[in-house]
Amino acid sequence: MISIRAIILMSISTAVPLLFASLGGLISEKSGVTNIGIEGMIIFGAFCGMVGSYYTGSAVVGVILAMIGGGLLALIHAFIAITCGGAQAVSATGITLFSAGFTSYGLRLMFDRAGNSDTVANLPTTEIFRNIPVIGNYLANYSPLVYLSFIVAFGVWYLFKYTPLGTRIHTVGENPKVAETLGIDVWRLRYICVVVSGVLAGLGGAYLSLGQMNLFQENMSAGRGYLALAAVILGRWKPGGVIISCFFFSVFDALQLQLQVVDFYGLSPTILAAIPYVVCLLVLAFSFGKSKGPASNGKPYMKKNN
Amino acid sequence: MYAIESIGICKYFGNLKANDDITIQIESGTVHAICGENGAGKSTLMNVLYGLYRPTAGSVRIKGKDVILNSPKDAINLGVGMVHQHFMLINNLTVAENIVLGQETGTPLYFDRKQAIKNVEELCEQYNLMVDPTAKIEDITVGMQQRVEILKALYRGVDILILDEPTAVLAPSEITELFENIKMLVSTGKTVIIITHKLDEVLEISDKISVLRLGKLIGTVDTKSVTESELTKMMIGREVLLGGSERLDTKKETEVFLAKDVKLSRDGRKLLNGVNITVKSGEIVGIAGVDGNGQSEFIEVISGSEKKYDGEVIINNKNIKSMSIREMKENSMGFIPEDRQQEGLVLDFPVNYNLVLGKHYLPPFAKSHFLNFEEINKFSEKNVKDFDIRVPSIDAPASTLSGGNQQKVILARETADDPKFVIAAQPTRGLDVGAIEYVHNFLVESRNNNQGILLISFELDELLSLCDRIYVMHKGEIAGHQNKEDFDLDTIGKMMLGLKGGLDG
Amino acid sequence: MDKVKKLINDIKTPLLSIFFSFLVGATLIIFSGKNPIEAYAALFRGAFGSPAALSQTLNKSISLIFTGLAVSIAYQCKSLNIGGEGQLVFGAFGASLAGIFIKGLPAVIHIIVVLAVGFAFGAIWALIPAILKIKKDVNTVISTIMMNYVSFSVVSFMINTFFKASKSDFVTMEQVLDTARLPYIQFSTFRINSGLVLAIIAAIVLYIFLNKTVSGYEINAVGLNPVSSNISGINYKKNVLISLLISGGLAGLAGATDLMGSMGKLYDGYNPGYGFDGIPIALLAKGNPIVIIFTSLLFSVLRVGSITMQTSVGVSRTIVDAMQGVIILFIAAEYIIVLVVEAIKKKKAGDKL
Amino acid sequence: GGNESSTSTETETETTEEKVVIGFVTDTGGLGDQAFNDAVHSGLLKATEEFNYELKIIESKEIGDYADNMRTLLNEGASVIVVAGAPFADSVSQVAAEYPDKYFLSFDSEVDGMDNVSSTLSKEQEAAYVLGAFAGLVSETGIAGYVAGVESPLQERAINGFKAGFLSTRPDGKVIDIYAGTYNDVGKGKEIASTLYDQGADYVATFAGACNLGVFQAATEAGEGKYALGAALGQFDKNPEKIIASQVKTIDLAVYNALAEFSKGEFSSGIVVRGIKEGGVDILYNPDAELVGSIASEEVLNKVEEIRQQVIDGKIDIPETREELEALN
Ligand SMILES: Nc1ncnc2c1ncn2[C@@H]1O[C@H](COP(=O)(O)OP(=O)(O)OP(=O)(O)O)[C@@H](O)[C@H]1O
Ligand SMILES: Nc1ncnc2c1ncn2[C@@H]1O[C@H](COP(=O)(O)OP(=O)(O)OP(=O)(O)O)[C@@H](O)[C@H]1O
Ligand SMILES: [Mg+2]
Ligand SMILES: [Mg+2]
Repeated sequence: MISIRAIILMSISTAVPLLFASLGGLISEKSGVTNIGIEGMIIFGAFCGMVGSYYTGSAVVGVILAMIGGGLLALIHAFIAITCGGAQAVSATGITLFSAGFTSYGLRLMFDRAGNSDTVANLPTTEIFRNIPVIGNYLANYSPLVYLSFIVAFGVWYLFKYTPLGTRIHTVGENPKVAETLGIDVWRLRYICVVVSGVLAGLGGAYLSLGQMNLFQENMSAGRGYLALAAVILGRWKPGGVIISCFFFSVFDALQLQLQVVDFYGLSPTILAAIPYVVCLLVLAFSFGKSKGPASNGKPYMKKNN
Repeated sequence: MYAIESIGICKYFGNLKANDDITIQIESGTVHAICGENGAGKSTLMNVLYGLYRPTAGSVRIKGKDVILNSPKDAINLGVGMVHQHFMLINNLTVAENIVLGQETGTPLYFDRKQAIKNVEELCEQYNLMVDPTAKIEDITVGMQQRVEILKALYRGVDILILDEPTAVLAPSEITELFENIKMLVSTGKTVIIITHKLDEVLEISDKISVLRLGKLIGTVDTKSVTESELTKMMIGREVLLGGSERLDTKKETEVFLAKDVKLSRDGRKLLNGVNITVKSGEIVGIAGVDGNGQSEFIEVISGSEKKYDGEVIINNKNIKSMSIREMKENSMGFIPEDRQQEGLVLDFPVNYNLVLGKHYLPPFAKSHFLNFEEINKFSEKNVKDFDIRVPSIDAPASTLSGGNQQKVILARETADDPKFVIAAQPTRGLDVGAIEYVHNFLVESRNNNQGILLISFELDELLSLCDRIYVMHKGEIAGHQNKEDFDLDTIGKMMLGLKGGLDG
Repeated sequence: MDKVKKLINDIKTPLLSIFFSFLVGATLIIFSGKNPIEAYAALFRGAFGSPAALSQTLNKSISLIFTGLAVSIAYQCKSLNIGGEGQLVFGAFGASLAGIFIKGLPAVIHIIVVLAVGFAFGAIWALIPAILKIKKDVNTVISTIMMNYVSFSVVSFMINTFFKASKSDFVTMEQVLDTARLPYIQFSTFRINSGLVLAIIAAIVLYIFLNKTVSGYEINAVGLNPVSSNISGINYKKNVLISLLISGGLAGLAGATDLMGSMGKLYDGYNPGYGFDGIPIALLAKGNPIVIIFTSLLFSVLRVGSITMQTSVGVSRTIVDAMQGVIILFIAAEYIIVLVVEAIKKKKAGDKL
Repeated sequence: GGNESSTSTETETETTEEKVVIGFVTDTGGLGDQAFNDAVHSGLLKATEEFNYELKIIESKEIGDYADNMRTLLNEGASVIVVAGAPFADSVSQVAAEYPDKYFLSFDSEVDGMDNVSSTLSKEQEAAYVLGAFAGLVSETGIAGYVAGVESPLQERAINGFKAGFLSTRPDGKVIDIYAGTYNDVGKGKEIASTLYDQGADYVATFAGACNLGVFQAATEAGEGKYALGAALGQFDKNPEKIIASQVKTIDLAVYNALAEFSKGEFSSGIVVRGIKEGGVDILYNPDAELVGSIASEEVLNKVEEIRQQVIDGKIDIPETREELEALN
């Protein structure tokens, strides 16, 4: 029997890093700066989280450091993409390569070994939910970052649906020239969005090293950044769509594992593992309409007033 | 009292002096026109006044005070508003959202769209400029968008309004309306600066005129004291004659174009509703009409990029339905698209590449699949010379050319092999009089040469002076048709608005 | 003369970027208490120090050139092909089938056939993203990422289920026939795989294709302005399709030459990462096929040399990964380099006065 | 089968200063894989310290690099090359032929018939079987979980061994096995294990490289009565309270012993296949005897020992493939 409960429980926790990362990616892309460097920002966040927790013994400090780390990395991307008007795909590729190498190197410097760090203090579970009947135990077992990711998801949805800022970000991503003529500081807004995207990706990393685990493992982002990017596109650059897409990937991943449990038609686990990706391709192939991103996404905007 | 003054403004782009020591003082409560050729530096100067560009030297004075504009925000705060030559609107947002953008209603945490709609409605009421605040920009006409732009400025409480070529995309009736609005604004004490290439408009609307040439101020004159030809002389240093060169008698015997009952709908909307048009060799046939009445869609159909139409389009005796665009071009057709930058050129390609775009695969430009650069360059040099295209070199990207010169590249290319039939869509949009003169002469010469030309234009004057026959398009239908002998501005104007009364051809 | 000047101008930024990234790397090395000069000396010794080292470096660049070219041609048409890895694996799979099951051909013919099949399999794997892009305007980034995962699964499944050659724990297909192996060009310890010649030829052919032919012209036009191109009678769909198929095919060739040149048999779990390396390699070269030969070499120098740096100086080779990232960041930020160059110029001018 | 052991004496230039260099080429998992690379590394560290060798390591990025990496180390003066992982077979034979006077210790990959190569294989399924039997005896729920890495014959052997062992002591029980599809995604390991615990497993065995770390973390979060079973060298330090027993593969010892032999100037070439009997694999209990005692009675431990002995004596036919396992029931 396939356990629906298992699918739900698992898909929630695996969606979390994707949520953080893809919502970050969404914000950045909405403002007109593509960010295929999310993968690098996740791993960097995971590493910084571990470092913070290791040296202070406080997971909360770790999480904050992860956000700072992701944000700083994003700042580099922002500088190159916005101020220098550099090619964004190139910069992002550099970011990803750099952080993969840097975190591995840092790990070796810190612990004189490869692979994984020592265990560090991680975030406690959310005990306040423990006493809720029936589902209390399940809820309580999740890391607070799980709930934070839901809050962020809601926040991003709200941002774009209801706030002036959201509309301005949309404007900057659609046509920065328009924004500038309205007195909106294009560069500043883009900087903010890119850095926020790094901060969120860093949080996604912190979830990996301090929420889900209590250590840093080399390459522990394991392609989640690319999946997050895919979720942004699959979700058609709409907050709701992006959130659904994250769950789409996590649910289908949980489902393929459950299919292994029931030995689905004796299919090889290797084949089952491809299910989420095949389904994603099918969705893209059979969905109606075209999926267009923000009109000025990826195009550098050279400020006129200088 | 001056509303706004440019004091010795210089703006250099690298070595290019787009503005060179320009001093213009604009009196409060007047309409001040700025004229000049393409690339004379008009937009640049306006952008300086609006805080988009920082001047290389000189200063801006607003209401008597020297100001430093760090961004449009500063200008807006000082009561300056600008409607840009290319509309500054976000297509997938609503009218109301566009208008309040940057000064949103509600709180930072809540964008009160209802309030925005209400405010916009009030604003519309106040200035008698009607728009639907809930419509998306992409769904409204260009004229409407123009109005939204003006409302945007008014919403910000401007008292100095800069309009950069506001009439380039408007239909005559819309232009009349715009001018009424301008007069109304001035009567409420506002100051308007307007840029336009159409000298009759300048003379009609403005109080004073400043003329720029090659980045320098030639002079500022009272409108009452100049004539159109004097103005032209100031602008380009000579007189021009629009309407094309001498028209020869042509045979007009072969039918090069026939549209039979062409219908097109998209998303359930009927865009073309049975259009019938013919063009014969040796004539220029115009399509007049207010923007948004199906002209763009008709162009898409007959130029081959829209295939899902009903009816028949025959070009040079061939039904184009099953033809690719390439086959259509091989069938002796030239096409000058509406939007030269987006549709006509590959801006990042060098001029020589652009001059052979679409013919690059044919001999002599290509030999057994390889490009023949020698021939391409030879061809390019010749055309650059023949068409007087001003380029630094034929290897320079097309993006570095002025609008008029970009248009010449397209003209040269599309007519290089003397096609029997040419579609010319808005060929003079945004061009200065000098360039327009060139295009007009060119079109008439082609006609004299026995080519058939279908000219789509919003400029009624242009159509009247160039065409042998004019069809009027309204709501996707041909509302009427006139021959040169019978041309009557009034009737055509009525047909454009859908009022019956035109003679049917 | 002008061309030389232009070339110098073109490579100034990359060279300075490399220089700066070595500075950043040096800082990191100092952190680990090692001497950066020694470390870099070891890096270059490892990459060039002996005929064996040099041949290793050159051989390593073969697949990188192919994947770099793959990314480059798709990028000319404004699609970012992140799926090089999946196409490479699928291409290697095809090549392996052809290398094993097509028998009795003379070596030259067999090699050509196997290469062709590798190309075709890679192209097939790019076909789905191409169709999705043409028909549904689906961003190639997402479709190629998905196709990567699917490729790994499908090939692994095929090997395990139908083509498993041995009972050992290392699941592989049969060794391809000797006639399908790419020969080595050898002078004593200097051993160059003939795949290098193929890669360089591919780069030159692609350069000519993109810059001198009608198709290249069209691919560029579509990449720069699809609307104008279409209106001028250049078929958008056809060119997107062609560029993505060639891209996939080149990635497939990367897999095929790797298979035929180095291991000789395809194993389960083969995904060497060259497909991903192709992205920075192509971007670094600004898509110029000839320059890609050199950026590939740079990457293989770093990869190969870093091993010696690790074994003889004890500086972890992970630092080289970080440095690759930094080089690319500097390239992307050309602006900084320009600023620096200008500052230097100014200073020089000042000194002269 | 085993080969005759040929002996040879060290021929290195024994200048007083220069240490003998041992070269270690890891497989693509690299150091920190929580599996055989780490195990070999630990044995190497012990041996190099004791015998005053110098250790040089190359972490491979691709399988295609193996041969070149070995050559690089040999050119840098390595006398012995140590490698771990099945994919090394081809490259070791190739390089060993090029360097007939150097020695090669190959673990998990089968290289036959070369005088300068010793290759050590393991019967993972034996340890897995005994561990499964142990889990069957102590499980309250009758459900055990098993987290595997990437589909491969080795993984299949171990899974099937574990299942057979579990069913031998718990015929009505059930083992749920899931492939993570990766060896280095700790997060995924954790999620899979959490699912398994949630589905009723009270013991989750893991054999999935770095994913193991995630499984151990999941055991803690699953709370009381939920335990993990480790691998590699025992991994008890990774979660001392939750890992009760492990299926261990003592490559570290094998490495150490081989190098100890080498230090005496001896070298045994040929293939050695090591099961429990040969000390190559085994079940290992958490060093905290009290913890183990609180879970497994004396009786249980004796029973496990009995089964272990039967395995050693070759009395049990352990299935290696799914078909063999199914044929058993
Ligand atoms: N950002 C810029 N960088 C470089 N050159 C520029 C820039 N903006 C304008 N120019 C150049 O400055 C000159 C003046 O341009 P401007 O747009 O002000 O002309 P204009 O008078 O508005 O022309 P038009 O009638 O075509 O609108 C032109 O040669 C133009 O190419
Ligand atoms: N970097 C540049 N180099 C050369 N020419 C440029 C550059 N930027 C803009 N131009 C040219 O200058 C002109 C003015 O560009 P700008 O971006 O200021 O547009 P604008 O003022 O809003 O409108 P318009 O171009 O219609 O006057 C354009 O025709 C453009 O082709
Ligand atoms: Mg202008
Ligand atoms: Mg202009």
